[in-house]
Amino acid sequence: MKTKKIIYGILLLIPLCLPQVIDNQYYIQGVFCRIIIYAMLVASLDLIVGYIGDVSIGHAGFFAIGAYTVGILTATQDLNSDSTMSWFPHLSFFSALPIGILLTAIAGFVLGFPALRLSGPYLAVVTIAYGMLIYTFINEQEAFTNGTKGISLEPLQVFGIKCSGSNFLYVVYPFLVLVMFVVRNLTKSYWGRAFEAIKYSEVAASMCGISKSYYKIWAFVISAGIAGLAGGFFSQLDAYVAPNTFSYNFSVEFLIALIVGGVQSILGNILGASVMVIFPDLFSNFNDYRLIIFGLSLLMVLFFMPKGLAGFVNLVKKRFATKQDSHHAEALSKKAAEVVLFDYTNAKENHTAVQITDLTMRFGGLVAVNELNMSIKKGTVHGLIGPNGSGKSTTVNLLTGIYAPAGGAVSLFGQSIAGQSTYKRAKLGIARTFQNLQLFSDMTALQNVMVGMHNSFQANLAAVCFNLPNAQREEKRAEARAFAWLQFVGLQESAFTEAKNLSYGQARLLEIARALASNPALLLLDEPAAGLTAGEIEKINVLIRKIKDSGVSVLLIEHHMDMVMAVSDEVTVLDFGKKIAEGTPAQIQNNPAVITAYLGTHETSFH
Amino acid sequence: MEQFIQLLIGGIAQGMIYALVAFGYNITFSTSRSFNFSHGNFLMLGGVVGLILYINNQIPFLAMVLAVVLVGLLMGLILYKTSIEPSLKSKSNYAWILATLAFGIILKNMVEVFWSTDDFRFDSPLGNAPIRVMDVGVLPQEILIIVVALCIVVAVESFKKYTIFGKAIVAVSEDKNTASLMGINQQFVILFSFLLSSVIACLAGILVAPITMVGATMGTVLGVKAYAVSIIGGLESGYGVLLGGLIIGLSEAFTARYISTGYKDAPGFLILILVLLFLPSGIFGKTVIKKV
Amino acid sequence: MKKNVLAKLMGVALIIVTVATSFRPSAGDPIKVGVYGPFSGGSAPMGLSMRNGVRLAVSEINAAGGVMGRKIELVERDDEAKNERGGQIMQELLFKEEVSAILGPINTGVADASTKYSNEKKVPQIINVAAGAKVNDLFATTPDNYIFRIAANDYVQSEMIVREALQKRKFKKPALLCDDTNYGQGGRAKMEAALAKRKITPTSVGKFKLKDTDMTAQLQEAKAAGADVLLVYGIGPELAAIANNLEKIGWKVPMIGGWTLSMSNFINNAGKNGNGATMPQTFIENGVVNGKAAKFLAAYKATYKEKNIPVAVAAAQGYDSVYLLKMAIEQAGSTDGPKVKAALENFKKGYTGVTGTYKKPFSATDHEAIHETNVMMGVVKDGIVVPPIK
Amino acid sequence: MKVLEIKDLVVNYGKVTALKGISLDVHEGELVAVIGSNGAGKTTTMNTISGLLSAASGDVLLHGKSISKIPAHAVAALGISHVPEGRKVFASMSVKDNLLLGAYLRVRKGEKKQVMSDIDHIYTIFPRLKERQNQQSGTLSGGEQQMLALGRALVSKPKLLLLDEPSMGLAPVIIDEVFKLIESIKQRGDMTIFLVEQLAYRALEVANRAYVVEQGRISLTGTGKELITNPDVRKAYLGAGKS
Repeated sequence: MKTKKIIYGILLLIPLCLPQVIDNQYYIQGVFCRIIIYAMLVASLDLIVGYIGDVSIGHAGFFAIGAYTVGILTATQDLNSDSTMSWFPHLSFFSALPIGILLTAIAGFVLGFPALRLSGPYLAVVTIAYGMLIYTFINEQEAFTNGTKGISLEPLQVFGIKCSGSNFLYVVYPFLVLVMFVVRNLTKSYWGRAFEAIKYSEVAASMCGISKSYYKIWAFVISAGIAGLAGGFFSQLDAYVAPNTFSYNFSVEFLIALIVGGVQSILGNILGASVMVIFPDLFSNFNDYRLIIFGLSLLMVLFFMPKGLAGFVNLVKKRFATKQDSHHAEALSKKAAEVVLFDYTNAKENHTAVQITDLTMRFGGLVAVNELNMSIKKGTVHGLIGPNGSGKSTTVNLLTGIYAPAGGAVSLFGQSIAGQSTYKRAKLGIARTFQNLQLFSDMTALQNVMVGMHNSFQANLAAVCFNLPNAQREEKRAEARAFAWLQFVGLQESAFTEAKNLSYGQARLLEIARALASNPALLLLDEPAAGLTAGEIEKINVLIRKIKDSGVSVLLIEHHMDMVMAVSDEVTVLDFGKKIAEGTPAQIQNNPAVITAYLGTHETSFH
Repeated sequence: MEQFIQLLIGGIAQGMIYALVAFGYNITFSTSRSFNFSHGNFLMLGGVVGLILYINNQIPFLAMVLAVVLVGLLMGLILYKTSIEPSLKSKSNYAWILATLAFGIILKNMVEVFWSTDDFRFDSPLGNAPIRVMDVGVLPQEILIIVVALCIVVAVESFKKYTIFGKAIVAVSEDKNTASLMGINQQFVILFSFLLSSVIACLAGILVAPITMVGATMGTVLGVKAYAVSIIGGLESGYGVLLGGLIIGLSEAFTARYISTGYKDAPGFLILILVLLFLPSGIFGKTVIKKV
Repeated sequence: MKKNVLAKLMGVALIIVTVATSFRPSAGDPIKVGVYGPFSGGSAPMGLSMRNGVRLAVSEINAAGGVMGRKIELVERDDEAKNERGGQIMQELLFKEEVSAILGPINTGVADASTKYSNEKKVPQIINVAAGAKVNDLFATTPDNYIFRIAANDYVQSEMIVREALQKRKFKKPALLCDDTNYGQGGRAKMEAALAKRKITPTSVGKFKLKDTDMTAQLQEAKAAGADVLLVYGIGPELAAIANNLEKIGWKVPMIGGWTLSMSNFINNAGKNGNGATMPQTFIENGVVNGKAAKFLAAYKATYKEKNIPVAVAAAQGYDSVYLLKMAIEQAGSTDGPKVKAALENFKKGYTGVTGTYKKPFSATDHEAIHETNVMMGVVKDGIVVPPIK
Repeated sequence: MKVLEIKDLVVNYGKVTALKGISLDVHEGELVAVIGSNGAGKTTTMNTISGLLSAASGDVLLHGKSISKIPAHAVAALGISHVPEGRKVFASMSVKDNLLLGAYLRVRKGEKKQVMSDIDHIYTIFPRLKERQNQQSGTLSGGEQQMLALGRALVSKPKLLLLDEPSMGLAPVIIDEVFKLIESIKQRGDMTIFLVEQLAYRALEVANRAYVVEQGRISLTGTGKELITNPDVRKAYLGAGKS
């Protein structure tokens, strides 16, 4: 491992030798540096588009704020003698750059708020509007920006050494490595998993304790910050900034670059940026037909490489990945042997895990849950059954805070949880599975479980971004623990399989493992056996008993009566949102009201 | 006062142009959850074809309109077959965005290479002399734009409301599967919506041509502004585009006159952001409750 | 763990090296001259007319045996009117194609983003359209200045516009209306300065964006401020929108503005509403007097089959820029940058071109070929630009 | 004569095998019910017949001809009308428009007049729909929506009527009404009916024959009367229990 790191370290240094090998400013500064700067911007866009899943067509705006902040702060009067600018702070490049990043990050923070409520084409148009507003502001604030005429800058010098031309590479390249290092660490950490979890399923993410607002806004702040950094360097590329560069079209081009390169991939970001820079020159021999050919190539990429250029490369890479995974699994299983599961601290001395009082929920005129009273005893399995549409799932959604009740109260271990948002209830010890699977489909089984462990992570953002030892240790511990959970449900063989490639039965088990990983005191299982074979159902029965024996209280919603009857200590039956029966499984099976609800008419009427 | 009315009429005309283009997004989004990001370039093509036939080759106006409709149908079909259908099948969420953008790049540059990069005058069939009432001048074409835009929106909305095929379109936008249980071919409905949207774009091209002039870049800005307009009104609300168009058109006209010409676009975009903060699906949009 | 990033970076590096080695600069007989400008997009009519002018001159020169027996080879690049493309293209032309001289561009922003590269590499560049680009201003920071221009710059134009409006036609209350590009706003600033010199402030200063078609608001503002003349700076299509909107709101006010009022897309699109628009011109297609210009016009129309040159000024300046370069190379006896620059600064022979006769177009301190004496005012009359009625 | 025949039908829902080889047949003029608890595969069967889902293997035959590769809208054109689970009325459209869409294919064929009188006939069966004919159907009560869904299917004059869980989410009184109606449609005798229902006894009361599905397989079959008294039916729903 160590030697590998050294080899890679040396490889990373190679681009710095390029100016010696290719002594040509065009390739080094005109092409390579440009790719580097654009790649940073594409990577920042990737955080939003690839990881968060929102389309932004306004990143040119962030880029502009970075470029202009550095431009204004470093400009000299000499080069802008005929300008309308009245303020020349004459800062050095490297003191202006952090200010640019900061201002851009603030702009990202502002855009984060609409992003919480909007999605798809609605959010996309807001990003366009946002970019246009930034553009207009820069264009009009002539006293600061010299308006449309732009700002000419001195060639970059650091400690008196000329850093323009090919030397510019020495300045920007380390930052590319830094940005990619940070983006990689971030996206591979619990932060990145939180981003992706929100993208696949906001509800499932919040049930894992992830606050959508917090992570989404941070994603916009970080993305904007990186765009600002890239913009700062861009101002030095041609040592000239003018507003018309940062147009709507520029944002669109970066979006194209990202999709063509392939989302969620650093390689994709770099390839996309390269396409953007190299393509026009590559095709310049086609002269006026150049853009037609460009458009056709885009369509080709789309149809033959739907995951972009990087997706294509990854297909090749995957063939080598299997062996590594098995090594990794071996190492993890050794560590997992020492893990103690079920060490939760949430359970308090109380005989009632959940107390539901007069709970009511209405949808329009429909009363989905009607003055429900019910309690779940600590350490028991409580079945909740009823015909379709009787209000079972609504009850679960009320318990988890996805819906706000019209009336009534819910308390958890004697403590009221009314008004708490879903992710906070998750922190208090509620976990659930979903009737319609809500797995994070492009993540591996192991990663899915690690999302479930979200609340156990403590490393701060800086530690995560720079992969500091505490973050590394934490990640490794979490990995081992997640592996132990997979072993618990019997999925250790599939630890590195993407969730979407699991069989249905495995996926059901994975949902249970993910829910357990948050160390819940109360586990809500919403139809865990739906669609499973008899053998698979038996596995789940065994699991539920094991979970119960460990002291976790379970609320089980299920249609497979064999299963409900086999594992429940107590069963509540709902019909039309009302409790129609409650008791032991045997009592329920012979309850006439239950039979009517299920089979239509009272059985005895035919005898 | 005359100034005010003059601005009002100009703003309304501009707004109706936006609304008509926006309507094209609206039609396809409701049936397919996707739209043509290069809609503005379809408008441009309509304008260019109209110019070549009507101005350069002097064919009768109505014959030209018919030809433009045919071009719209053809382009809609090509777009659907090369970009939309494959993208809707592909698993990527971004495929349709990239595909329609690429299609637009190709279209625009074909026009530049094989026709011209220049902007050309398109004489209004109603003449270029403004009608003057009091001190307010109105171009006949502006009145035509307002009338035709309203007519097209009302006609299409009525078509959706009163004809059986129109109702089928509404049914597909509401629930594809159930619609197909009624015997409605949803693929055909989606294709139809793209054809209709393309035809409207091409017609809009000849309609706005006397005001905007005709050239390869005539649709770009319109396309983006109209996107904003369709969102303000609510992407799934037909008549919403009219209100959205008025909001943007009038805010531009009055900002330019009474605040600053440089900030002309800003209030429209601010309104857009504010509207969406409070009404995330636009003014007339339906908010869908997602069931877990 | 870092290997993914690393492998990827290496891959990119490799690609670049391969690309780099596959494009060896071709050494050989022809003299390579770079031409860049917008050949697609909204500014393309200017770029294409300029390129046509340049191509015409080059084909004439090559047909006549070239320069010092060497043919001229053009390397054409489309900058799409994007500043950042300009910077990249200029580096490509200079360092990859290793051209001996550069002609263009059209857009002021593109020029300001890219001219520093020719200065650094000491390759002469003749700007043949961009009126707002810095040329003589560059002496302040780059005493060894390789940038020349054959186009009426904003100072010249503004001064002539203002003089025409205030002195010749005795207007008192000018209103300014300029587009929000580099070009328009540069003109706006220079016109304001020229007015200030005469102790006049404009009654209103309006702005419009490219592709704007409704100028009612801006014109109403100017009208309300009591303006008696409109000084405009923009390009053809939007200027035509101004003329048409004037007609719409029923305000008869004369328009005086930059040379772009002679673009065919202004004249055609404004129609009769464009009549009377007055602008400084280096070349008037319909007022051609000297033989060279007549020959140029005939050749241009024969070669490109165009009824009217879309942007005649750009074509003429493009044409002349090639001949100026040719003469300088011949005088220097070399394509060596500094030598050509020296020759440009000190022409032994005068040059009679399409845009006029230059005894000594440039000097060591003045890289502007065109001064007020080379420029005349043109007036739009029924679809063509004519010299002013004497 | 067999109207509908299903042979060894296997259907995968993504990775779930929802149907694991189902065979059944429906004869002309019969009312055949499929009963079973939730998640047993009833709706999947229905959706595969009408072409909303495609089969992994096996076949669906209508009058002896395979329809398993035909898209839903074309299946509808063959005279199959499917009242989907959860009613699925077009909520934003009026009651009248919903009925009209039910007869979409007939209207396109130019039978508009005939359709209008058929709609009037539907109104005589469901007077409440007539009262609300211009109301948005999303604002109807659950029972009214079920009536509408039934009416919408009837105006297409199907040869085969597929009813998917007509009782779902309805109050018992309304369920009575719905089943009375199904009974009367059956009595008319011009339609073959294939009914999927969770409320077993309700379905068995009206059915000529029935199949019980459990976990994607048919576990029992017989006439409606036979199955009503069969204790295994109850087991299929409430489980064997510990007792």
